[in-house]
Amino acid sequence: MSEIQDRVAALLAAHDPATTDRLEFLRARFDAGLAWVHFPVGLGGLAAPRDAQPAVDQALAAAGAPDNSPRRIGIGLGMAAPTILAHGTDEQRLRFLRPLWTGEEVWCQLFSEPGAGSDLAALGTRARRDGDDWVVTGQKVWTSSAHNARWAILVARTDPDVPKHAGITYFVCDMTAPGVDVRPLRQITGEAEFNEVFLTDVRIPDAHRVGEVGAGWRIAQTTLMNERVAIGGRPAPREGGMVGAVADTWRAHPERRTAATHDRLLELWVESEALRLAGIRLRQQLAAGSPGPEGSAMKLGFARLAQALSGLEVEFLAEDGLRYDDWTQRRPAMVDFTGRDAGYRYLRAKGNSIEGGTSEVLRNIIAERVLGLPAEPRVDKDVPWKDLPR
Amino acid sequence: MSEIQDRVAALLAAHDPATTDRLEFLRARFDAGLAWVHFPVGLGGLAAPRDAQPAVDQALAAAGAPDNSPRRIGIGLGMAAPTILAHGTDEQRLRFLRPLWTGEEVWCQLFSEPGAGSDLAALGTRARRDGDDWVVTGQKVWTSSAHNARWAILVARTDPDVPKHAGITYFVCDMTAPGVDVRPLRQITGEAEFNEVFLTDVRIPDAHRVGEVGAGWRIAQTTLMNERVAIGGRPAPREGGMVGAVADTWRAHPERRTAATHDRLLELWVESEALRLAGIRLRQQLAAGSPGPEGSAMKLGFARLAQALSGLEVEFLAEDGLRYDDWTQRRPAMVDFTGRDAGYRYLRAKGNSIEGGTSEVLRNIIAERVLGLPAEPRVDKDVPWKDLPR
Amino acid sequence: MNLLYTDIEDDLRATVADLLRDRAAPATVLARIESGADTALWGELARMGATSLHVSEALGGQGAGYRETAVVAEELGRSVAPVPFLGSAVLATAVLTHLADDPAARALLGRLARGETTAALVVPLSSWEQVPDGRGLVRSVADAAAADVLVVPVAGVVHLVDARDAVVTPVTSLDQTRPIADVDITGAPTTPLAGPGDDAVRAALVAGAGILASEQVGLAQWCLDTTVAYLKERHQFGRPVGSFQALKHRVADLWQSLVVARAAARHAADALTTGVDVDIAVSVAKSLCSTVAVRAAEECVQLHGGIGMTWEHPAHLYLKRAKADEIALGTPGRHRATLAPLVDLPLQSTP
Amino acid sequence: MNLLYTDIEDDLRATVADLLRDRAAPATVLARIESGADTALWGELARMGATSLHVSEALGGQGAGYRETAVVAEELGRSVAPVPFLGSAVLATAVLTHLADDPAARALLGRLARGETTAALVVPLSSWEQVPDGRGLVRSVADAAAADVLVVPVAGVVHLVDARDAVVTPVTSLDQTRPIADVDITGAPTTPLAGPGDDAVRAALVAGAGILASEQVGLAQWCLDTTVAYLKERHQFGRPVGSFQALKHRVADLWQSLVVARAAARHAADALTTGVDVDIAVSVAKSLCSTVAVRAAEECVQLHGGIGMTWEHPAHLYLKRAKADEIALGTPGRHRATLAPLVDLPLQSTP
Repeated sequence: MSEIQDRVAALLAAHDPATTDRLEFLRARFDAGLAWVHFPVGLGGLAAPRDAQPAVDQALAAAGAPDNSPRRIGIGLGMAAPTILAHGTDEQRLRFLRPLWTGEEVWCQLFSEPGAGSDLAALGTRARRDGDDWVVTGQKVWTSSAHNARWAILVARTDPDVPKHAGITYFVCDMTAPGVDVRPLRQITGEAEFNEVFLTDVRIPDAHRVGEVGAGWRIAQTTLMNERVAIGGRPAPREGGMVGAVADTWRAHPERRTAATHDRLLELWVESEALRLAGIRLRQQLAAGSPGPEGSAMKLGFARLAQALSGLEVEFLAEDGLRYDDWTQRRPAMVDFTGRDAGYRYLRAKGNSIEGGTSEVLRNIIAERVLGLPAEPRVDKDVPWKDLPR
Repeated sequence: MSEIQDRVAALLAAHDPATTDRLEFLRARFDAGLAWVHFPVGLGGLAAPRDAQPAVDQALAAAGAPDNSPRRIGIGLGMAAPTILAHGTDEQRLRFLRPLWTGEEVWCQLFSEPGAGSDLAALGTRARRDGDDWVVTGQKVWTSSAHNARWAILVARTDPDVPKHAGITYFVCDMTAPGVDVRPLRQITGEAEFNEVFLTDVRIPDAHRVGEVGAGWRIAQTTLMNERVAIGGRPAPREGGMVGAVADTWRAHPERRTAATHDRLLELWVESEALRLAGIRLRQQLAAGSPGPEGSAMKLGFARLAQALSGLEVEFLAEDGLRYDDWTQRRPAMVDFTGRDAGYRYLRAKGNSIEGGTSEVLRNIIAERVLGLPAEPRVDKDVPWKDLPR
Repeated sequence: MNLLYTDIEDDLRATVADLLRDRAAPATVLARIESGADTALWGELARMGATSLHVSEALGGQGAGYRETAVVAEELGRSVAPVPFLGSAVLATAVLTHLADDPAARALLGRLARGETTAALVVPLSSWEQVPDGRGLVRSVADAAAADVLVVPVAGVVHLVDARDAVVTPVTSLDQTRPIADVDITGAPTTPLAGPGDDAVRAALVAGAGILASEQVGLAQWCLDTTVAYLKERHQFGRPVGSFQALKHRVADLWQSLVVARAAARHAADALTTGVDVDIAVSVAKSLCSTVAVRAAEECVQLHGGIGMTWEHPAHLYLKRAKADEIALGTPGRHRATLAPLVDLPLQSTP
Repeated sequence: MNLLYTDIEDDLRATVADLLRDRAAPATVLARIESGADTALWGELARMGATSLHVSEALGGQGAGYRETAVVAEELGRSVAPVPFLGSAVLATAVLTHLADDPAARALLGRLARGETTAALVVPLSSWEQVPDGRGLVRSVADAAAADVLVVPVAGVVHLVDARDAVVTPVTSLDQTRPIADVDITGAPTTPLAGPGDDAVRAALVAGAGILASEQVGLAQWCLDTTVAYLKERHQFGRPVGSFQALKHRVADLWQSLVVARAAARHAADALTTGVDVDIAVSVAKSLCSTVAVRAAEECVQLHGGIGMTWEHPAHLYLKRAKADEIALGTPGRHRATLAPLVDLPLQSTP
């Protein structure tokens, strides 16, 4: 630990945050192994325990050092990086991880398709080998940051003649390549927070394949596992998030209060507080080295409460609940679930039980993997992908 | 219609209710075709429309005539009779229907088994042919009135080598025959409202087989369809049933009221009133000759509301809700879901979503038969019964 | 009490449904969503008499009743067509029929019935029980932007105001298919109507709440039908998703709720027609149907998965309408509070 | 704030669980259900120190804390063992520790810790916030029939009464594994304890409610575990019923609720131990865990199908305990009402 502290001190001594260019500082931090200390030496880390990171972050922040805007590059940090580390080649790691971490290169994720949502393994985007390249054609959807992204992690079907899980390969796709067409996807809130991405004969060099041909499904699990942890694991202060917004609305409108809405609000307040405690307990478990499956409980509860609370808020506001702030189609850089008015909160919360794994899929996962209940009869396991009904 | 009125008048003239023995009157009524006017002539009916019955019942009741205690013999009237009429032989109809209707002979139903509840077709009670008889061995459960019954409708497996729906035969079983052992089945209320029936080498003459060998499943559908209609179709006045009991408790205890329980009670009151209206609407549809599938909606709603209301009542009663009237094992002749205290109502209501088809099975039926959603993949359709996992 | 649809009502439904299928299919509604009320469609509805069903023939209407009005509302709920039916044909018209002894009211009823003009009742759409006063700014008024004549309660008297003389400011509505506006009649010339204004407005709120229940039933039915159709067609894991039992049970529960809600809505429409048991019937129906419609719309969005979250799928129009309807003319909680004394379930005992 | 179980707590749990598995398996509890408290088992719990964990060593107890008491309560909830833990080891003991300056209280605490005697707090089990007065008939007192000493609040002062001097009338309890009785101390000799009696009783009610939350978690966990096991083993339609998705989703939701409830219960136990955030933590936990436990027990009965409705299956013992626990020491609604001012969410604004 004291070696890490020494490295922090050395970094700060060599690059005074007050006078160093932001990007220069971030690159130096990466090169000092202080980006993500649990990563290998030479790839921004020191092969140290993961829990040594918070002290580094705090020390650097206290010294006025810039951070890498982690929310802006969440997909890169949370999904692309662990996958490339685990399954990429040395060349890929060296090429991609540094600008990913510094934020010089933004990443997005080309996984979901109109016909492959919960059943991602059914995806139909085709990649055909052509010399040293792959030629990719298909349609992806629900891609956030696609319009800002330099790179994408992509899964595509390389063999339609084998069962669906077996014929998928994992790639890194250059979002500036010819044939990549990003179109905003407007949501029920009016915003276009996500995109559709149309891929037409996009050439990807085989050097940008991650893992073996046909191993894409297993590799994608690394990505998705990290996504679910990221979504479920946020800590929050009491009344953080949706419950705080709704409680404030209650406090601001004594004239609208009724006994019935009072008890419903308190019920949801209690559940929100308990979910917050469950999040703290989950982090304590992780810190104690015994991670549990409770992350999926957090995500289920978060979605349900966000929807119930915002629904109550709109109803509570009555004549004000009939109004909306703005239907203009915008492309927000970052999404704040509670940042606009009650109507927006209500509509946006509907997505919480869909994005990052629907609540229905989560319940299946809990039932089978946590509780050990038997799987349903499967009709799609041993059938070549091309013969599946769709 | 006026022919029916004439018959009523003639019956009353020939058998003055004031001076005629009850049973004698009921037999005469049956013979006059006024038992169930939609039944055939000679079998207690006049082959008249079903909706001519209420006027007969009212006219006879107004004249002081006895009725046949329909609730006491509900299984006979509601299930055995329509099945025997539809599928029995002439001899069976003549032998069974008259004493069934007059109540001289009580009927029970030997359908469910410990291993065959929702999946009734999986039943394992075996019937083997032996000369002119069948020899039946097995265990039935959830049999009401078994201890009073003279006869039972019974489904048993006559061929274990064919798929489960195909190997079942339908019988009339003499409950006084050797090998029939009726044991009370105590419920969570303390009462023993139902029975277990153990059948050990019980001999049933082939003449008491209903329908063809192997046709039992189809015939049982007649029985069960009538059961579900019977359970779902009761009319009720406003605040009839559980909601009335709970509303009365509310009125009796002003000191226990809180704003939160108030709104919950009103919510359930509203739902109960609407369910009552749906029942009226269903009856109006039936009367108009366009029966719908809404009976299953009634049963689902009835169970849910009975449970929610009685649960609220126990909670509302607080220190009184901690008490129970009596755990003594009794065998009530008739069940009154709302007849005892709040604790009893709460516990007994738990059965409402199980008896007569679980709420889960009802939802499957609604989804597939009403909404036309596709069936789940079946693993038990084409497998011989003896090879099914259990 | 007749809770069925009569043959006449079935015919009326078919006629209206045909028109709406042609002119206000969800994709059509979605395409013109920023354009306010569909005045051409509104004119057609008026010409077929669908906007004056519960107005007596003597007053220029169809001489039918609220039962028939409710059937039209159901179909309008099913299509979320952007027409000022609630504001003009239900709320304003109900006030005017109550005050029909006044010649100005009678004249306006005739013009409304002939489709020559459109009116709006100037109260917040969320109003229930209390009659708001129309002086000063009145916020969140339904269908005001489409109205030629404003019907405004002021100090117990209903006044007519030419919309051109008032300040009508459209606001961004959560429910994009029933636009609201803020209205200020300060300084505008007004025509007071003789008769008990507050009673008329209260009766209109009751009628409106009862008719909204039928709109909610139609809306919920669309959501159920559309969801069921999608579940049959959408495949995941090599199966139609509608073969997954958890989803089946959810739509079965929704269907069950809708069976019950329909009975309540029919009862409210019947009670409004006969005048028997009106207050209880309306508050039962409005509180129940509000909840069922919101749940149906929410389930519709969820069970469509990602596509239900997109602007291009019409589900959101129904979600927004359902949520606004829940607030309109009394939230479920306010209707339950109304019921409490009517059904002898008070919170406090009266001494 | 530590929401995990410490190693010491895990060891304690294992010891108690072993004993209960041997001596209070559900079938055992069911078989002796009409016999009142299991005094032999109760004696063993006392001998292992499980009944005086939160009593300081100076007062003869184990010098642990409410966190450990909560772990025992969880295991007792999991077994619904009929022992007077709540009445004696939690409620009466909490009152006495509050008044431990009084020599009679101290002496009684020592006897309780050594398992020589059993006490009960004479308040209705449903009590919350208000301290009831013990004069006259006190109804629905938990564990009173098993008590040698009654702890009775009278006019702000806590009195000790020999149970043989009082009229203790067992009544038929909904929860058959925690018998209640009506108590009347009229005319009995009493020993008043020095110190703030009402404060002591109020603190005991808070501690009791917080500990009950852990009992409810243990109870709900048994219901979930038992249901999951049954769903794996029971076959219908040629499949384990646990492979049907609708049932899977229901137990998944139950598991989710239990994850959240456990965090709340642990927080309440931790807060009772540290004295920080006690009132909010306890009311959050008791209101949430009550609801989760009742739902778990109801789902357990339903998902067992017919067998869950039979006396011979133990599910009903859990249903009855869960329902009684929901009422005990404040219903969820009363705890929410307690929370409202504490978290600045009042119904009326204070001027």
